[in-house]
Parts: sequence; C-alpha cells; structure tokens
Amino acid sequence: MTALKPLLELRDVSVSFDGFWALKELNLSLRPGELRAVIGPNGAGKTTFLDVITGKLKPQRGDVFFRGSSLLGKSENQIARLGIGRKFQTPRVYQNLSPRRNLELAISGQSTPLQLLFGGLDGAARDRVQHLLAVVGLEEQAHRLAGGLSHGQKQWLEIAMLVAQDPDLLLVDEPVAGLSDAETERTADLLKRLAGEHTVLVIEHDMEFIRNLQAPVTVLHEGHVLCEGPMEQVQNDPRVIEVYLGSDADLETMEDH
Amino acid sequence: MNLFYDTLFNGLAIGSVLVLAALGLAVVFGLMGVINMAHGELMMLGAYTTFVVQNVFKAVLPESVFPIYILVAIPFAFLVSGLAGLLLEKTVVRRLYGRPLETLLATWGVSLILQQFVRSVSSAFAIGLLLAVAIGLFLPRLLVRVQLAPRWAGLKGTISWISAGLVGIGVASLLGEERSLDQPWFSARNLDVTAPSWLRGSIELGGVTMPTARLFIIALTILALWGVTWFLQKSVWGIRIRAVTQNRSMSDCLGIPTETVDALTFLIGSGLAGVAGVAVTLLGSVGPNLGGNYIVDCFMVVVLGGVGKLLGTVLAALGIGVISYVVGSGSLLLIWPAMPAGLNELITFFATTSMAKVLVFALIVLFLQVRPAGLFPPKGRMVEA
Amino acid sequence: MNSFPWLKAWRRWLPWLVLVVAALVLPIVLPPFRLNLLGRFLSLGIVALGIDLIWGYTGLLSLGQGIFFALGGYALGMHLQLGSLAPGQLPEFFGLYGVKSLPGFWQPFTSPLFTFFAIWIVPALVAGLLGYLVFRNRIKGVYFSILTQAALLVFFNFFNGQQKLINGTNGLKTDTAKVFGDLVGSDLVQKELFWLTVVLVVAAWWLCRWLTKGRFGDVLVAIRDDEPRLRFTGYNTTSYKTLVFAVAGALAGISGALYTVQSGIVSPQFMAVPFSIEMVIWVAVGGRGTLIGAVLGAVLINFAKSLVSEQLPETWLFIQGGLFLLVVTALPDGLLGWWWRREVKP
Amino acid sequence: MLSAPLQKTSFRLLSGATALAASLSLVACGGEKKSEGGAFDGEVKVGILHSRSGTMAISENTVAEAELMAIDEINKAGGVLVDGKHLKIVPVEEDGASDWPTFAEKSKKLIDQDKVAVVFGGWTSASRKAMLPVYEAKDHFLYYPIQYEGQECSKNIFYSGATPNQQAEPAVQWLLKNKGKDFFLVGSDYVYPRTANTIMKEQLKAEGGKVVGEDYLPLGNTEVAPIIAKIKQALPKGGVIVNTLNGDSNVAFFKQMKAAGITPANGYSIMSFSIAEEEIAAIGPEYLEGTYAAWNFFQSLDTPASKKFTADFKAKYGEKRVTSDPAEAAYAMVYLWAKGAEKANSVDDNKVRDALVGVSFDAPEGKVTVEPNHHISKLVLIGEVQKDGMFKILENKGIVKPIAWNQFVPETKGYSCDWTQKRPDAGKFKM
Repeated sequence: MTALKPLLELRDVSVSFDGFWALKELNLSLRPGELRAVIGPNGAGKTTFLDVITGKLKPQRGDVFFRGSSLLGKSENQIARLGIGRKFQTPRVYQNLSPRRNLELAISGQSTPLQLLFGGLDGAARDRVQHLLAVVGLEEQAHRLAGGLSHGQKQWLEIAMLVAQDPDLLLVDEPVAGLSDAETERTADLLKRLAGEHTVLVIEHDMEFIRNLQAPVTVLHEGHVLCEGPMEQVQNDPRVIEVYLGSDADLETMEDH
Repeated sequence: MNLFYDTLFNGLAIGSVLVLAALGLAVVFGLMGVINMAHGELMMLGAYTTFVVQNVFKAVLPESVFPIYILVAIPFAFLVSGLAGLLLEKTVVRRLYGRPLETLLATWGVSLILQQFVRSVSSAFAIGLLLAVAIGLFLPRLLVRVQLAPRWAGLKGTISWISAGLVGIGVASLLGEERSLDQPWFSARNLDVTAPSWLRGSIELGGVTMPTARLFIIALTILALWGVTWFLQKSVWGIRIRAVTQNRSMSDCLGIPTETVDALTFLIGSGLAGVAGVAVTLLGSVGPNLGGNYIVDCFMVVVLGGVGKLLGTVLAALGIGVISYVVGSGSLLLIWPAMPAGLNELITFFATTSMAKVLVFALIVLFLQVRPAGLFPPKGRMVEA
Repeated sequence: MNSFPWLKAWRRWLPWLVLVVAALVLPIVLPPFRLNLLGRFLSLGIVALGIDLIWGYTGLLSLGQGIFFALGGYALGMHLQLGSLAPGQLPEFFGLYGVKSLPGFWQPFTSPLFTFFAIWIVPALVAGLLGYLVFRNRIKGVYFSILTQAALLVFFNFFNGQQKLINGTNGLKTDTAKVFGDLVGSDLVQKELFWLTVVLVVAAWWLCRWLTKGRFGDVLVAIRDDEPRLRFTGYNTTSYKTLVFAVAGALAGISGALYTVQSGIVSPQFMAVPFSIEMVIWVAVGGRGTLIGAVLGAVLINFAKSLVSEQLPETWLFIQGGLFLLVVTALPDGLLGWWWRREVKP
Repeated sequence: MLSAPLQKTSFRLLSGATALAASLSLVACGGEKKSEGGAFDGEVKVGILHSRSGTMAISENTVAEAELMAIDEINKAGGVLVDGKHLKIVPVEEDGASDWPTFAEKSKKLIDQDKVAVVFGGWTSASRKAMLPVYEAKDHFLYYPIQYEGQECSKNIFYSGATPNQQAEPAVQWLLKNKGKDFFLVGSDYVYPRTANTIMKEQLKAEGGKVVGEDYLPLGNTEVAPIIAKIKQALPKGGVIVNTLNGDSNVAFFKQMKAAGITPANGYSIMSFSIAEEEIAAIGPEYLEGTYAAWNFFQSLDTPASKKFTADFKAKYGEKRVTSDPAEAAYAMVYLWAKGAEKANSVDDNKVRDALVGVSFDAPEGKVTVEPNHHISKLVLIGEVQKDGMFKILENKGIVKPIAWNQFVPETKGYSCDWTQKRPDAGKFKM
C-alpha cells in the first residue's frame, strides 16, 4: 500500500483569518485511487481545507503537493487543469444555462477563448453529455434553464459536471445534503464506482452515508487532523466523541446533524 | 521645514474634505454593500439646507446670532439629507438588496431627478409632487383587485405611478397659473452661501497660513469620525448594524429588526453626506451640479480604502489629498530645484490640478495591482461566495 | 396563446420588423436632419451592442465605455483634420497655441489605412490593458464599475487639458474635411455614412451573435452566473473577460468614429461621465442579453431625448431618472424581455 | 410652434412631465397660438440656442432671456419691417445642454428642420467652435454674444461680445499702469483662458510686465488649494492676479483666496474677465469686494439707456435680477440683426450679412456699430466690485474698435479680417 506515492499531500498547512487559525499545521495525504471521507464539526476547517487545495486560499505556512509538485502560487484554473475537480457545499450550477450546456462547459477539454470560438464539440463528448444527462435523470430538463431545477436536481447536475470534468482527484463537499434516501444511496454507489480509477475525497455530515461509503475517515477539529482510520475505529475514539458531543453522548446521534 | 508643514496642512485640508464627503458613502458601502450614486446629490441637499438656514437667520433672527448659522445648519442638513436617504432606501434601495449593480443604476437615476428637482422646484411643483406621491402610494391599494394579464401585472406599479404623475403635473400646471406659486425656489442658478466672517479669515501658525474654514472642516471631520466610530462600536444600534453586516440571517433569527437596521444605516450615511454638504459651502459653489464635483473622488477613496475599516477610508482620503496637493502645486520642484531636466519636465507636466488627478488615478490603479482589495481588505470565508 | 401561432410569431418578429423599417423606409421618408439623427443613433447602437456583450452577457457593468467611444472618434477626427491639408500645413488650431510642428503621435494618422485600423485597434488595446490590470486582480462588481468611471474621468481630464496636443475642450471638427472630393458635412456624404452605419450595425450584431450563441457565449453567461465556479472548472476567466472587454472597446471605437463623422465633431464631452452611464440605460431599456434590444434601446431613447429636449428640455432629466428606476424595478429585462415574455400563469 | 412666453411658462408648468404629457400640453397650448399676433403680415423664425440644462445653464439662461426680451420689444414695436411687411419674430428655442456636440446638432436642426432666418446662441468658445463648421458648411448665420479670445473671423458668425483688445488688453494696460508689473494668470482649462493668457503673455512681454505663474483648473473643479499655494509662492508680497476662470470654479477660487489671505487688503489686485453682476450675486459680494473686472457694460453705468434696460429687465424677470455685460451684448445683438434685416429689406441671411456691416444701434452701453470684421465696436470699462455687488467704474476708455486677429501674438501679427472686401482670404489676410 505505502509503495505508491501519494497523489495529494498537505504538509503543515496553516491558514489564518485575522489571527484566527482556521487550519493549524494540517497534514494529510491521499493515495491514488483512494476514497476518503472527511468529517468534523462546524468550524473544523473543512471548507477552508478544500479552498487551500483548489487554490482559492493561499496558506500562510506549509505546502500542498499534487503528484509531487507544489500547488502554491497556481491559480484555481491551473489547478483544475492539473486534474482536481471540486463540487461545492451548496450546489453551484450556471443558472442561466441549460443542464446540457452546463455539462458541455464542464466536459470541454478546451478552455481558451479561441478554442471555444473555433473548435466544436466532438461526437464522443456529445455522447458523453447525453449519457451523463441520462445517468442523473435530467434528459427531460436538458433544455430548460438550470436555475429552474429543484435542489436535488441541481446537486445531481453538479455531481455530473464534476464527473464530466474527469479529474484525477474529486473533492466533493456535502454531496447528499438535501437529497432523498434513495438518491443518497445512488450517490454513494456512484462515488464508490468512481474511486479506484479516480481519487475521491468526500466531506459529509451524514454518518449513514459515510458508513455506506466504507471508506477510511479523517476527523478534522479546529484546523488539524484529530484522528484517522476506519469508521468503526473513529466512531469509538473518545476524542472524537468529545469534540462532537461533549464527553458522554453517543456518536449515533450525529446522524441527526 | 516651512514648506513641509505647509504641504502637510494643505494635504490634510484637501484630504479631510474627501474624508467627510466619502464617510457616508463608505459607511453605506461597507455595511450594506450598496454604492449610492446619489450620494453627491445628498451632499447638495445639505448645501441647499445651509442656504435656507442662512437666509432664515438673515431674515428672521437678530444679526448678532448670524455667525453661528453654520453650526445650526449642520444638524438640519443631517436631518434633511438623512430623511431624503431614508425615503430613497424605503422606496428604491430596499427592493434591490443583493443586486449592487442595479442599485448603482437606480441611485444614479435618483441623482438625476434630485438635480433637476432643485432646479425646477416651485410651490406649485412641490404641491403637485406631494399629490403625485400620495396618489402613487395609494393607488396600488385600490388596484389590488384589478386583474391584469401577466405581461402587464408587473407593470401595475409603474402604470399607477405614471397616472399619479400625470395628475400631479396637471395640478402643478393649474397652480402654476398663479405667478407667486410658479416662482422656482432655487432655480438653476448657483446660490450665494456666505460663510460667517469668522470662517473667512485665516490664522498664522509657524509660518503656515491656515484658513479658518479649513480648520473648521478638519475639526468637523474629526468630530464626524469620532461620532461614527462611537456609534458603531458603543451604541446598541451600532452593534446591531455590525451584527447584520456580519451575518444577516443569523441576526434576523436573533430578533434584530434587520429592515430597521438597513434603514438606519442608510439614514446615517445620507445624513453624513448632508454634513459634508454644509462643509463644502465654505469652499466652493452651491448649485445643482455640486454633487458631481465630488462623487468620483469619493468613489476613489472608497476603492482605495477598502470596505473593511473606516481607518482605510481616512488613510486613503488623506493619501489622495497629500499626493494631489504635492503634485498639483509642483511642490517637488521647490524641494529639489536642481533635479535633472527630464524629471523636471515630467513633474511640470503633471503640476496642474487636472493632470494631478490623472496621476493620482494611475497611482491608484498601480496600488490595486499590489493590494486588489484596498488598504484594508476584508478577510475570511465570507469574502467570496 | 399557443393556439395562435401567428400571434406568437408576430411577437417574436415585430422588433426586427421595426428595425428593418427604420433602416429601409425611413431614409426615404425622413428629411435630411432627422435621417442624420437616425444614422447617429444607429451608430450608438454599436457601442450599445458592446455593452450588452460585457454587461448583459458577462455581467461586467462598465461605466467607462465613453473612453473607447471617444478614442475611435478621435482617431478618425485626427485623420480628417490632416487629410484635407496641403503638405507641410498644420491643422488650424495648432496656430492658436503656437505649436509649430505636428506632434509625433499625429504623424501616422495621415495614412487612411493606419486610421482604419486605429479606429478599432487602439480602443481595443486600451480596453484590453485596462481590463487585464483590473480583472487580473479579481476586481469586479461595483468596484469594476467605479474604476471604469474613474478611468473615464481621467481620460476626460487628460483630453480636456491637452490643448497643444489635441485641441482640448474644443475637440476636432470633421464637417469641413473632404472625403473623395466632397465635404463630410454635405448631404451626399452624410447619406452614404448612413448606409455605412446600417451595414456596420448589422456586421456588429452578427459578430456579437456569433460570439454569444456558441460555447464561448456559454462561458460568458457562466462568468456572470458564477465566476469562481468556472475557474474551478479550469477556465481562465481573466482572459475571457479581458477579451470580451476589448471586443466591446473595439465596437465602441467604431461606434465613436461613425458618430463623430455624423455629428461633425469629436470632443472630450464624449467622455463625460453621464454619457457613459446613459449608454448603459439604452441597453437596459432595450433588454439585456438580447443584442437587438441594445440597438433598439439606443435608437429609441436618443430619439425620445432629442424630441423631449426640443420641446421641454427641463423635463428630460426627470424622464431619464425615471427610466433608470423603471428598468431596474419594474422592467428588469427591458422592453424586449417584456415583449418576448412567455405568457404563463404565475 | 409655441409663442415665446407660453413656451417659457410651459417649461415651468411641465417640469416633471412625461413625454406623453408634454405632447398633450403642446396640443393644448397650440390652440391658443392663433389668437394672437393678428397685426402682423407674416412671421420670421429665429433660433435661440443656449444651454437650458447642465453646467452652463446658470449663465446662459440670462442671455437667452435678454434675447427673448429684445424680440418681445421689437414685436411690440411692430416687428421687423421688411419689404413693406411687418414680420413678427418668432423665436425657436433649443437647448444646447452644456454639451458642445449638442450645440452642433441643434444648429443643424434649427437650420434644416425649422428653417430659421438666423441663430442667436452659444456661450463657451468650445460651443462656438463646435457650431462654426455647421454654419460654414450650410452658409448660415450664428450671432454670438459673449466676450471671447478672438483669433477667429468667420464669414458666418457675427460676434457681439468683446475681442481681447476690447477687454483683456485695456485691462492689462490699466493694471500695469496702476497696480503692478508681476502677473499671475489663472484660468479654466479650455480654449478661452488658454488663448486669452497667450495673448496677455505676449502683451506683457511687449509692455514691460512679467508673468510669474500660470495655472489652469478643470471646468467645474473646486479644489483650488494647489493653485493658491502656487500664487503664494510666486507672489508672496502681493501682485496682480488675472482670473479667467469660468463657472463654478470661481466660487471656490474666491472663497478660498479670501480664506488664504490673498485679498485686495493684502496687496493683491485681482482682475476677472468672467465675473459680471450675475456671478457676483451667486458668489457673494463679500468675497469679491475690491476686485476688478473689465467689461463693456455694467449695470451701474449711468446713462438713460442703461437705466432703461435694467428697469425693463427687472420688470420682466423680477426685481431681484441684475443685468450684465453678456445680457446686454445679447440684447443688442438681436436689435442689430433686426436693423440689418430692415436695411437689407430682407431676412435672407446673405443679404443681411452684407447690409449689417456699418449698422449702428444705441445699445445700453452706448452706440455700437458693426465693423467689417463682423465684430462690433464697444465701450470699454474697468470697474471695482462694491459691497452691494455692483461695480464702481474706475475707468472709461470710450468706444474701441474690435481687432479679430491679435496684434501681440507673433503668429497673427499683421493679419486682418474684412468681409466687405471681395477677396478669397477676406477672413485672414496680411495687411
């Protein structure tokens, strides 16, 4: 297992907002093909952590490596081009474009203005868009504006956009918030299928969902890693129970979170 | 050294006018994210209020109290501009929260209307206007039951306002037949606001001539800054305002009346514009175009200062003031008379008030390359949604 | 409404019909003065198209399009000043300020070819540079608007103050210059310019349509909707914004040049703060993101302004102010958006 | 069209009207028009083109009012008598909106659309320069009533304001003789102050004065502290300041000069070329008392014609109003045109042009005559601002003939303009 070089590695990353350390000497590494869940109470620095990886925030200290080279100083779009895709906490789709066009923007390997003006989308890409629309069940709505979709549909559309982008590393922030149980299950299946070929990092509050993923869990607390390990082990770690609920409560209630 | 103090004082003097003028704008922008293009016109209302107060003092009160009219004008100007701002917030800005560009355009429209308003207003006009506003507010209530095709439904308000406007115009026209009612109050002319004699002289201190009007404005600026800081930091409503700025929905849940907070913020920002309006009557002309002379400079102050802190506004304004003065007056040539010919020519080229503005803007754009969010950028995860 | 397809078509095509009539029938009917006005207002439609591109599609509200508009006008104005001179002669106004030789930057404008390119490339370059410096730093929203306005004021100050270089406040006149042996101000040349304007409006419209209908246009809309999201998808949004701002600059330059020869003068007034904000309102009234609405808005509002200011100049500001309020509160999609609105029950 | 007074009232009545209401009112008022003007044999339309909105409206409104007053008077006296017919003068008012291109546009409209016989209009030199090509291209006529910088002599413009040798030059001479040799020149940043200062610099060179400084303020700018600093540096112990600022800047300039102690009491002589009675009232006489101005007319000019003009103006527009040089020049201009038309026995503009040279009118300032260079001879006065906002006349140089091409400036020295000569270069030829 350890023979493989880590795909993503964060070394001693610290981020401060006006004296408040949102991340404190955070260390974390992901192997290629791994599926990893990250949990943590509110304010643990989960979103900040994604912001640092994707280039939105520059850490005051520490470094982030992707395939062995540093991501610091690279812009969001350069990092995305390197193969890191991100899904946001609240679904972010382009409201005034149809789902099909949303997907076409995500799938395009071409990203410069000239390419978009003079190059068309090839047949394979079109088929893929059509396929993804079918997968997320948005064929009917393919030509309506995405702003008119329901919350769940937007979540699925965004996940589809992430898949369309075909990154090596998928950063997925709360993919099942607001989804029904059936949808949640399908999402878990989808993510599991993606892992292996891709590396997937999921941030989620829904413990049932994480248990479904059957993935190792990293617990963030106050900007650093509290503990790492399989779900069962983490669940029984007294430190985790303490930060979530105070000393004597049971982790099961986290599901209501 | 003398030159140094002279430069410092004049830079401070120009800067303090900018601080005062931009303060209200910065408060509203910083706290509500709204750019009020009508800010300059609210200053103009303050200046017109000063004119009215001055004339009342001249006409009604004994001559001995005339010198203090300017002090009396300050609270009045705050009130008049503040109420005008409140009306603006209640009728227009409120509908546009979260759409800053639209707010910008709408307030520009209001600024045009205000400019023409002070030019045209006469008694007949005012009565017609009041009537139109009354009808405009009342008519939609009557029309609630009227069903229109969806295409027209959205325009119901507009249609009723237009009809109200027509009634107002009709009434104003009828009243206007009476010549005394038809006389414009201010007309398009510049108004004569004469500072009391104690604000027309100057004080010599350490070889620097300090006009009392400038000193007065500096004092007024410090007072206004202190007042705003105190209000935001210490008063109950100030704390509420800051709470709403940081987290609107949370504040709402905690029972803070966010709508009242918005209105209050706007009122204070507009009122400060009114106070600035009083101050600029000491320096320049009072006319319908007064606002336009200051507004872009105010924007530059806000952009340079960033939205986070009032300190940014103050430093930005003083910085712009000192640089404009140093460049515009060609003081550099005096400090270093033997500078190389090329540089000398360059400095002379920029040593007029208009070219100094060009240079200051270029410097601001350069500065923004280093600090894109101004002197004191806001931090944290709320910055970019 | 769906039971009347012809009615739907009528709704769809009426605005186009209005424009075609305006372009084909009015030249025959209108007296020369009004036709000249129509030509000028149509040329303003081109700058409005550019604004629709950057604001209606991309969400960048520029309050400084007057800069590029005036640059285009000045480029052509300078050429016309030089074109009708004998060799070695200087434009007359230089004599007033004691300038003895032609300033260096005037020299290339003797060439018609250089001028032809300068009219749109110079504004595009200036817009591109300004845009790059601003967008590179993620300055956007109202900050961008205010900065463009300040830039406008700076250009205004500069042109207004440089008597010796560019004739300052007075601007440059074109009516008494000659093209192909005829006075620019003559009815014949003006009529030709009208047709040239019509052709260029169509060309500009076509260009904007080509830019907006494909995936490039999708990126523009996506920038307006959620720019950070697009960056995380791997698009360098700065380059898109810079490019589209430069295109709008070039359109403004062409528009300014056409407007100049049809007004007979280019002056720093083209860079006055209110004029550039007015341009935005043409687009807003016509309908953001409709392209054709921008042209329609420019023509309609300017005709209204011209008529109102002939009869009751004091009321124009009230009407204009009211329009600003109207389009942001009751008619956010402008006239065309309202006209083309789907009749669905709310 | 509306008659002048009706239209004037409708401006006020309908301020705030929508375009719809505007057209309605036009229809309504249009009906009343026919009931008046029965005594005339016909009409002649003239254009009045001044800024009624924007920055310049402050100044130009008065000029337009003076022109309308002259038109009213002429109509009351039976109109223009041409070819045995009494023609009623019908003014067509347009708004230049303080925007030079608009002046050009509205000129075209007045000529092509309204077919006016002549246009009275303009204030700033920039607006005149914008209109000039229109009138030259269409061979039509503009009558321009404001003192200006000279260096222009168009076949298609009549200038009823002062040329530099009727205002700036005598003022400089007077200052050199009575006030001092060190001059600081301050002006707005546009063509009139720039050109006027160029001329004055040449004059000072020739007559033994010295320019110690020169600065310009953008139109409408009110931050004058840098200029004041420069004045103090250049003239620490007093001296002469020549002010060619225009519009709003003057208010800031005088308020802050006073505050900085640059006052007549401290040895500074300030001469302004754009401050008339109207501006004094708006700035406040307190700030201006003791400064000087050179004009061709002052309200305080003690002649019967002057007193009558002021009395009539006040009766028509209100007791508080004042008359001033630009108003007087505009008023005289309309009369000169009417006399020219009667002399030509036609309102055709080219015939009037030929007839107009040599026509005289007993203007409020005295007898003025149109000279062959399309400018008019005028009375030259130098005055000092008094507490009441009026001028005390310090010197009366009598009637001075206009010189279009300045004789101090090397480029134009020795050139002249004479439109009565039938030579192709009549506008500018070497004497």
